[in-house]
Order: sequence, then structure tokens, then C-alpha cells
Amino acid sequence: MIKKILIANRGEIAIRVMHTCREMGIKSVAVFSDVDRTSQHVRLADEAYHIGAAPSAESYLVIDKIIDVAKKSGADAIHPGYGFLSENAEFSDRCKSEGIIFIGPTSKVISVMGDKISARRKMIAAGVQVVPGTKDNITSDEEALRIVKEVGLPVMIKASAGGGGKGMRLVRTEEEIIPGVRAAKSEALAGFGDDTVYVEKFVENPHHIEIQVLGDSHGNVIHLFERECSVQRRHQKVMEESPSPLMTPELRAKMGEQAVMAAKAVDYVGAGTIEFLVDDDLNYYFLEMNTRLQVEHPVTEQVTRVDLVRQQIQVAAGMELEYKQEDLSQLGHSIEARIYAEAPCENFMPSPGLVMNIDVPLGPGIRHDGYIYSGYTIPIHYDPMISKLIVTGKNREQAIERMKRALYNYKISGVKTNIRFLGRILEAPDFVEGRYTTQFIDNNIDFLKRKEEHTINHKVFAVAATFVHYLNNLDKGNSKEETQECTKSEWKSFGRRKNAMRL
Amino acid sequence: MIKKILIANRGEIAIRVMHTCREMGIKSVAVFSDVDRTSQHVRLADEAYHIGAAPSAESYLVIDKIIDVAKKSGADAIHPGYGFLSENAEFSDRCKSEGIIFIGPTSKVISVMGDKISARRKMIAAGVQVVPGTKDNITSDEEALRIVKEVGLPVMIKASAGGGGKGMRLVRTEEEIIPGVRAAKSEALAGFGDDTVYVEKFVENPHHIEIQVLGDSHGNVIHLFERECSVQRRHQKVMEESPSPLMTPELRAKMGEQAVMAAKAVDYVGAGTIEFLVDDDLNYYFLEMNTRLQVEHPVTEQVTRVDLVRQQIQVAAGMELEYKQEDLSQLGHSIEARIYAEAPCENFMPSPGLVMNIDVPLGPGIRHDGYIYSGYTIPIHYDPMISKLIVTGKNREQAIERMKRALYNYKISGVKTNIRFLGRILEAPDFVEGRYTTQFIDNNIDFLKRKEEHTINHKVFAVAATFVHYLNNLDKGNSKEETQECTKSEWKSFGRRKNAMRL
Amino acid sequence: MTVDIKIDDKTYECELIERNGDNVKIKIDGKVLEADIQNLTSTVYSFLYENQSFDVEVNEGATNKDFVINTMMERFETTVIDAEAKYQMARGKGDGGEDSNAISSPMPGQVVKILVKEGDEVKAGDTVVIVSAMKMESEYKVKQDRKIIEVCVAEGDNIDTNQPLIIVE
Amino acid sequence: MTVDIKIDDKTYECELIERNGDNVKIKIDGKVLEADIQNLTSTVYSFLYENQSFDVEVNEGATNKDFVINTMMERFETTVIDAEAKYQMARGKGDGGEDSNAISSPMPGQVVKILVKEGDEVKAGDTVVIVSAMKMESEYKVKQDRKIIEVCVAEGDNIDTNQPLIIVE
Repeated sequence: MIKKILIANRGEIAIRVMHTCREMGIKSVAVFSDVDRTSQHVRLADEAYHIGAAPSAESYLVIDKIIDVAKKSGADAIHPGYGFLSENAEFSDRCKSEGIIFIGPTSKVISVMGDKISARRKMIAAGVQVVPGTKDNITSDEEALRIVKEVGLPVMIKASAGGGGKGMRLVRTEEEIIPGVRAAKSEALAGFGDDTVYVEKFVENPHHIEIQVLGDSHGNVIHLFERECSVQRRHQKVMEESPSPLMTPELRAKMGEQAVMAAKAVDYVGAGTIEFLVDDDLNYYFLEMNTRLQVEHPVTEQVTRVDLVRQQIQVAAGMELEYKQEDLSQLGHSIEARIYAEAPCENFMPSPGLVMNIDVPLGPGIRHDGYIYSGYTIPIHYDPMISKLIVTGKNREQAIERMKRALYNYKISGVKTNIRFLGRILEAPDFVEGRYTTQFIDNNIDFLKRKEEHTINHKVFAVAATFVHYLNNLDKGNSKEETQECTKSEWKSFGRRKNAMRL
Repeated sequence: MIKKILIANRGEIAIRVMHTCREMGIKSVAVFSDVDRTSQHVRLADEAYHIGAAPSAESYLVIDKIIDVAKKSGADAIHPGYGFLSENAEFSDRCKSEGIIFIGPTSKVISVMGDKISARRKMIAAGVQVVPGTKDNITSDEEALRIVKEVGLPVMIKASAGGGGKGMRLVRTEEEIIPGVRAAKSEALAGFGDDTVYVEKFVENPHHIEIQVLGDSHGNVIHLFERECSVQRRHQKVMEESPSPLMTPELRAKMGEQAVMAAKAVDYVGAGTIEFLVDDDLNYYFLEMNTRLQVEHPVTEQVTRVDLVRQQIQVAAGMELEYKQEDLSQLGHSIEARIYAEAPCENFMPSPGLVMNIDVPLGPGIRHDGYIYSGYTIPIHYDPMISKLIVTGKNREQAIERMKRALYNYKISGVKTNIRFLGRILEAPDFVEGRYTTQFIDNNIDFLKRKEEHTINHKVFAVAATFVHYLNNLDKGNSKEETQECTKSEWKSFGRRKNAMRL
Repeated sequence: MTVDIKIDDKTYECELIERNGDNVKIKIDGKVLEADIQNLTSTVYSFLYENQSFDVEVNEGATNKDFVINTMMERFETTVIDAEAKYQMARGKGDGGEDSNAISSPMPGQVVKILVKEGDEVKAGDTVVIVSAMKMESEYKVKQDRKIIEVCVAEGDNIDTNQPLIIVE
Repeated sequence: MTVDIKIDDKTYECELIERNGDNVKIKIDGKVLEADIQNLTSTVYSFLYENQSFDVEVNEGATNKDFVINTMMERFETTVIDAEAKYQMARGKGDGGEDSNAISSPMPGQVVKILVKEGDEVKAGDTVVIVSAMKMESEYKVKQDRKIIEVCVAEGDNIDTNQPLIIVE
């Protein structure tokens, strides 16, 4: 069995992994950059090693440095967390060649699933439903018309080399087809020097729903049901839940089956996630596979009562999966809110810096995966996510009420956070009624940013508190002499006692 | 439905109740004594009212004051928590006559179950198994011999007016019967002016196991399985778990049935607990009923996923129970550790005072019901319990490992706590193997108090930290002039900028 | 004791009428506010106002007269204008130091790119400096045609909130 | 810089050999300890010693030379004996103020009952005062036959840790 794990990450996920390590009796090794000496993951690890400068390209992304620490510390295995090197095929390979267990899939799986076109081909071959379309270049107007008709309107014309929305055109009507292809091609040529474009079915009002899978090296693959991740801002997830309010038992069974097929197609070992787009008519399409632990894995842990990190470690060590599909069930409802150090009212500008106070919500049904502490300075170099608040309740309604209560009790000062913004999500009718798509935040942005009306005037209390604090500061300034008085009188009473004792 | 609840309590239980109130959209009203203005329950309530001096006899126990606040604040209901007025029949009655819902049983139920002899009679009549014996006075040696033989050795001779171990004699052999009765009688006469003594079967190596029940005003009563509470010190519970490691499915069903019978016998409405003594041969005997929420209720909530406070409020409002017996199941394993401000190595002396820092453990499977915060002064007037750490895992083994991890991550400074002592309990073989009785702490006291051997010498690090802190303090003293330098140079740079701008 | 307290653009005149332990009676813009304001920690105050309970946190801001206030739901920035501050302001000092000729970042970060040098003439809307924080880059532009007077930072520098980066005419 | 640090009954001679940022080289009783000791908050230090990571918390004690240290698993009380302290001790001051003639409580609490008055003669084992804290009462007894010199507190008084309650001869 694994005795010591190097965690090639920082922040909340490094700590999350350490918790399970400690519970399994496994020693944990942290790595840290220049600015992370004071980071909580260093404090909670059994051992910690410095690996370089603040920019991740000079520390958390440097394979040689990580491998070096693994050897120095005698770690048998490396857990990559998410981000950084977690989906780096070269790193997976390197661990293997150095005789260190990489807690994640092989480089081959990472490569196949990391590339959109190869992943799509693999999934089609495995019988997994993908977004209809073709990856072949459109070379003529006639071809464009033919392919679009095959796929069916509306479609998205996408540049093969594209990214970030460039070289993309939404086509809804037949008349738009030829102008759309031409526009996409010229934009792609200008932007990427390559005018290859292809056609994909446009999924209207898509829901982002993903299925958690686990595989072992003995050929077993199971799924742990779905997570609903449609609350997104610029493709960044903000709030996730399980089960999905959109889900039906039939759809769940079908998507679960497809996810297991997808994972089996690549002999998947470890924890992975199959992301799907689902439309309002409950058509679902494979989007991509994430070959690592997800940020939002806790909601699955809460409703299935499975420790995913423990399963990752066990299967990486060659053990068989602890659960069979029939052992698993979803019980209750769980929601995760991602707390970001950012200012929603100032266009979500990041807000790094000194955390003055943090008061975390406690009590029943609350889980908190975080890493900041009072007095900690959040560095400017990494992700603005500072913690995840996860609630679990009997049903969706009670989970929402619990999350509201928890956010109400959650206080962070010093840096700005999105806590109020998260609270507003829970009040948006689309969210409450469970009928929301990936457009939810955009569609509701005014509602989400609006300031509450209060029965009491908070401004007046802010003024009163300022005034009292100012008066207290004045008093403190004046009380230095008094303090000396106190010391004096203490001496007096000491003298008196001495006298008394002489009697 | 209830709109506003006055919580006639303080500390963690007041906060626990407030959490559920907020989740149900119910306003909460706190009451506080002179020394509790800074207490967390005041901060987390919607409203708070001062009710008198620090001693509870002048505040939390004064029925008139509580009723007065309920009326002033317009509360429809009062939740008494545990302790204080929670099992006070007069208070229950008074609420009723004032038209305020008392979230607890009627005065009649409190009275019947609060008196040992009447509770015993009621239970015998209801067919509940009680400790064999008689409540009739022993008036002669012959009677003594006859009754003891009927009950069967070993027996306990107990003074009717007794308490705190006085007027009690354990009798193991026939020869001891007559001297034992005489000794108990004379001790009882001397101690209480009443020589009435009775005979009860002595339960060897008892396990303290209790069954949680819930009843509504429509005649429904269900049980929520057992809690194992044998880890006790001077009849004070220290660590509880559910399920009990002693339990078998058959015994659980039988004891559950008996608990429901007990509650039905008094038309019980609300949350209550039937305490049993169970011996190594799994014979069980009714001990007493607690007609209120228990400190250790969270372990039941964790394994049954039922919010007991929500059920209390709903049935108090006249609603039917949300669950039927067949809806309920135990899933996983939960352990609660009570954190006390006390010094186990100094004979468990209480340790009130200023809390410098508190770092609570976070992550999966952790629940924390507490009330202290950094900078809070724990008053001398109330219970030394400052928080409850509750962990839940897949099985008992994982729950124990999780509790160890959580206690390891739990730091409180300023006051002394029993955190290390709790950690030792989890390492005691009797506990780990799940074969412990109420004698556990006494039998293992040396093991529990022993200091760990460390691979590294903590003393040296304590010295090093002292030294560095001392050096830092010296530096701070010397750096006042530097600080002024900084201010100056800031002004300089400001001047320079001004100049630059004039260019 | 009377001082002015500014919040957003409004100034409130505050007068202490009575203080009895934690019970404070304050006149704010003519209206009397009576509350039990208990100082819990160096920054946290527990309010009981007409028996309503809530916390207000007071953190010190850029100067010893500036504060950042967190109430249950909102965050405010306040400034105390006492006799000293009024005197400073009358003399043209005090908090008048804000400089619209300096381009600065409202968050700490790192200078990724500087697109101008001293003496450059830039057009309205031109980006002059790019700052990165937490994987997000922000471009800072001039709003009008301007001349660059001074570049105060170098690429790669870590910068503080509101530190002047570029001085324009 | 050399000082003595007392912990329990043992005194350690500490010498600072080198300090380079947070990297500290200290000689403790002749043995060199090298560690990265990072000050995180006013009281918490993060240690990296041979890459092992643990926190040590330093709280100030009764005087500015006394400290309460919490390591991962244990709590220690330490005292710094520097030149000033040595001078004080040589002159019979310093921390020599402990008074075995005073009966005091090692915890804060409330005086429940005083069983003696000035001038009383008490016998070894007699209870002289009862203090209550957190629902637990502690009886304080004299260990030898004594005469009561002074009763410093009254029933109902709240008392601090180690405050003298009764002075005996």
C-alpha cells in the first residue's frame, strides 16, 4: 500500500487530499512556491518542500522539481489535484518511468481524451452520443449546405484552430449558412492563420451536466450519478448541485451507462468526469472528459457517501473498487458554492490581499473545504477561488435554505468576495424552480447584482460603528497614562499585602 | 405555523436551534445574562434581550423573565434546549397558560418521567423492561433476604431519598445481604433523615445505550435507533456514537420497540430519549427518560439524516411526523466528541477565560456545533462544554480515523481543553475494539492521561519558538523609529510625484 | 464630541449625546440613534438596536481616518472628518491627494506589460499598461489624448492597490 | 544574542547563530537547531524542520518574559531569563513574587464560601475557602496548622487565576 503521497498542488484541493491521507494513515508531502510558504497546505502537510518562484511555470508546473521532491521525500505516489499538472500526459509518463505512482490515468488516456477531435472519434466508436456534426473541413459552399442540412439547423460553425469564441458563427436559417461559413473562415484565417472550419449541431439552452466515474485496473468501471454545473460565468462554474433538478431516473440511467461506456472505451483507471450538454428536451451529448478530480467533487461525495480521494488512492495502488454499481445510491441533495476573492459589482475583478477575519458557518449539514485563515495574505499569482461551501439537506428545498443560512453566517473581511452574489443566485426564480441553463448568470445578471432593500438602514449603522470605533481609538490614545496608573496601584496592593503579611 | 421562537438557552444548543429556525424561515429570539452579552448566541439571533445577572438562578432559570421576553418580542413558541428550564414542568405549564407553544412535552409528562419511582411504575405498567427490584421499603431482615433472592444477586441496596452514591450498598453474596441493608439504612438515616431503602438488580459492566424517539400529537411515535453513551466520567458523557458497537439488529429492534412503547405510554409529543442499561449478555433495562433534546442528538441526525430540531418544531406546531418508522434507516457511523474547557491532567479542573485562537477542523465528514470564537471570554458561571465535534464516516473504523484527523486539526489556545484526552480515547484498545462499558474511563485513566512519546522533541521546539518570538518582540521595540522613517519616505515620494506632475 | 463621517458621497454629522458603558446615544444628522454597541474583538462590534442583533465589522483603511465597514449584507467605505482633517483640508492637504493624472490599479497585482514610455503621446482609448492578478489580466487605458509624463513601474513589478503606475499630463 | 529559557524545571541556554529571513540557526544547550520559522499571525509560527511541517503557537503569559507554548500535541510554559531578568533575580525581585502564604485558585471563578476569618487558627486539612467555576466547586484547604492573617476576598467575589484569597501565617 501507498505510505507517502506528494501533493503537487496548493490551496483547498491540496488540503482536501491531505485530509484523506491522514485518515488512511498516509504521510503527506506539500510543495510550495516563494509566495506560498505561509499557505495553509504547507501547515497541514507532514512535510513541505520549496520548489521555486511564484509563477506556476517556475514551480507548480515544473515536472523536474516535483519529481525531485518526490524522490527526496521518499513519496511512493503523487496526487496532482486539479489544474497544474493534473492533465499533463508527460507528467503521468515521467512518474511511471521514475517508479512513482501517478494518482490519475496513463499518459495515453490523458492524450486521447485531452484532444477534442481524438476524444470525439473515440467516443463515436464506443457508441457514446456526441454533438452531431463533422470534424472535416468545409471546402465549398455546396458542401456547407449539404453538411448543415445533414446535421440540422441550428448549427455552430467552428474554427478547428479556434478558441475563446473567435472563428465561431451561430447559424439559425438556411440563408445564413453560406455567409456564416465565409465569415468564420476569414476570421479563422486572420486569427489563427488557418481557415479550417467544421460544423456542429448547436444545442439550444444547454444544461451542463456531468457524470462522475471511477475505474480500477481490474476492468471495473462504475458511475456515481450526475452533477448539475450550469451556473457558470465565462465558462467558470460558480455553483453546482447533485442531483440535477433536470434529471429523470431514466435519463440518469442512460447517461450513467454512456459515461461508463466512455470510460471503458479508454480502460479508465481512477476518478474521471464525463461532461455532457443536455437540452430542454433531455437530449444529451458528450462534451469532454476530465481525467482528474473536479473542483465540484464534494457534492457527489455528499449524496453518495463515497470518499472519492480514498477511491483514487486505492485504485492507484492497484486495489479493486470498494463499491459495485448496485451499492451506490443518491440520498438527499447537496449544493456547492465556490467562494471567490473577487468583486462582482466591479466586473468580478479579483481581490487578492490580506484576509482580516474569516468566520465560517458551522452546524448541521455544512461542509467547508477551504484554505485561508485570518491573517493570511492571498497571493496575486493563483486562482481567486478561496473556499468551497458545501451543504447537504434532505431535499433540494432544504439544501437551498441551508445554503442561504450558511452564506448568511459566512464572514470574510479584508478581501472582497462573491458571498452576497452567491446568496442572490439562491433567490433567483430560475434557480429556485430548478429550470436554469448555462445562460442563467447572463440572463439574470441584473437581478444577481442588485442590492437588497433593507428594512433597516445599514448605512446609518456603518456610520455609527465608524463613530464608536473612532471614539474608542481616541480613548485608547488617552488611556496610556491610565495604564501606568493601573500598574502603580498593583504595586500598591502588593505593598499592602507585604505589610499585611508582616503583621 | 410558528413564526418566531424564543430560545431559552445559551451556548452551542441555542445556536443549533437558531440554525434550523433560520432554515425554516423562523425568527429567533435570544436571551442573555450580564456576562453573556458577548456570547455567540446573542450575535447569531435575530433579536436578543437581557434577562438578568450571571447566575442562572437570576436569569436563565427565571420563568417570569423568559415569559416576559416572549411576550415583548411576540414569540409564538419557546425552545428550551437542554438543561436550564428544559425539564421544568412548571415552565411547560406556564407557557401553555400564557398561550405560548412550549417545544417539549406537557407538564404532566415531565412530572411523570422526571420522578424515578413514578416513571418506573408507568414503564412496568406499559410492559417496558426495567431493572428488576422493588421500590417498597425493606422493613425486616427476613424481608430483605426474601426480596434479594427474588431479584437475584448481585443487587444494589439504595436509599429512596438517596443521591450521589450515598446510602448505596453493592451486595454480591448472601452473607452480605443483612449487613448491607443495615449499613445502607443507617447511612440513609444519617444522610437524609429517612431510612427507607429498596433493592435493585445490580447490572454488571453496564453499557449506557439510549434510543431517540419522536412523537406527534396525532398519536404517532417512531424511534431513530440508538446512541452509545458509555464513555462517561462522573456520569458526564464525553464521547458518543451511533450505531453502538454492541448492538445487534435483533436487540436494536427490541429496544426500539420498547422505547416506542415507553413513549406511547405517556402520549409523548416531541423529541425524547429512553435511556437503557445493557449488560454484556445484551439484557437491557429502562433507566430513565429525558424529555428534551440531548447534547448528543447530532450522531442520530448524522446517521438517520433527520433534523431533530425541525421535527421538534413541526410537531410542536401540531403537524404530523414527517417520517414513518419504515422511512428510517441508519447509514454510516457517527461519533461525537465533547470539547470541554478543562484540564484533564489537573483532575479535570475547569478552565474558563479568554480564548486566544480557535482553528476548527474542516473538510469532508466533519460537523462542528460550537459557540466560542477567537477573542471570546468563556464565563465562569456555566457549563465547561464549549463545542461538539461530530464526524461521520462509512463505517466505525473510518469514523474513528476521521475523528483522529479532526482532533489533530483542532486548535484552541488561551483556555485548556480536553482535546488531547479525547484523542487518547480513540487509541484505547477497549474503545477501538468497541468493547467498552461505563467503566471505560475509570479502567483506562492512566492510558488516557499518559503523555505521548514523540519522535521529535517538542520541548526543544517550544524553546526555539519562545526564543524567536522574544527576538521578534525585541525587533518590534527597536523598529518604532524605522516606522517613522517609512512615513517620512512616503511623504518624500509624494513630494516627488507632485514635482513630476508639475513638469 | 461632533465629527462628520462620509460614506459614499454623503456626509453625516455625528454627535455623541451619551455613553453609558456600551449603551450609546448618538445623534446622526439630527436623528437620535440609541443602541448597545459591544466591542467583541479589535474589529467586530455587536449591535443591539431595538433588540435586533447584528454584527458590524470595522477595519481600518488607507489612513487612520478611513474605514472599511462590513454590515450583515453590505460593505461600505467611510471617512471621519474631524477637526484635524478639516484643518488639513482647508490647507489643501488631507485626503485631497487623489490624483486623476496617475493611472493606477484598484487591486494588487503584477505589471505584465507597459505599452508606453516617457514622452509618448497617446490617444483616447489606448492601452498603456496591463496588470495581471489571479489569472485575470486587466488593461488600463487613457480616456483622453494624453502625454506620458512618467512610467513609475517596470514590467514584472508587483504593485499595491492604487499605486500610481503611469503619470500622464 | 544569548538568553536562558526555562521550561518546566530545566533551563536551556539559547544562542542565535544566524538569521537569514525566516531561516534561523539557534544553538540550544550546545546543539544547533536549524529551521525555517515563519511568523504567520501575531502568535502562530510555522516550523519547517528538516522539511517536517508543524505549527507552534506562542501566547504571552503573566509577564512579558513568560509564554505559553502550544505545539501540535503539548502545552508548555516557558520563561525567558535575559540580562534584565537575571539582574532582577539577583536583587531578589523578578519572578520571585510567588507567595506560599497566600491561598489562591489556579483558575478564575467565584468565591462561594469563606469558612474562616482574620485571626482564626485552622488545622491541617481544614477547608478555608470554596471556589466555584463552571458548575464545579473546589475546596481549598491548608496543609498545616495555620493562623489566618487576612481574608482578601468576600463571598460572591469573582476572582482571577492565582489571585490571593486568604493570607496565612
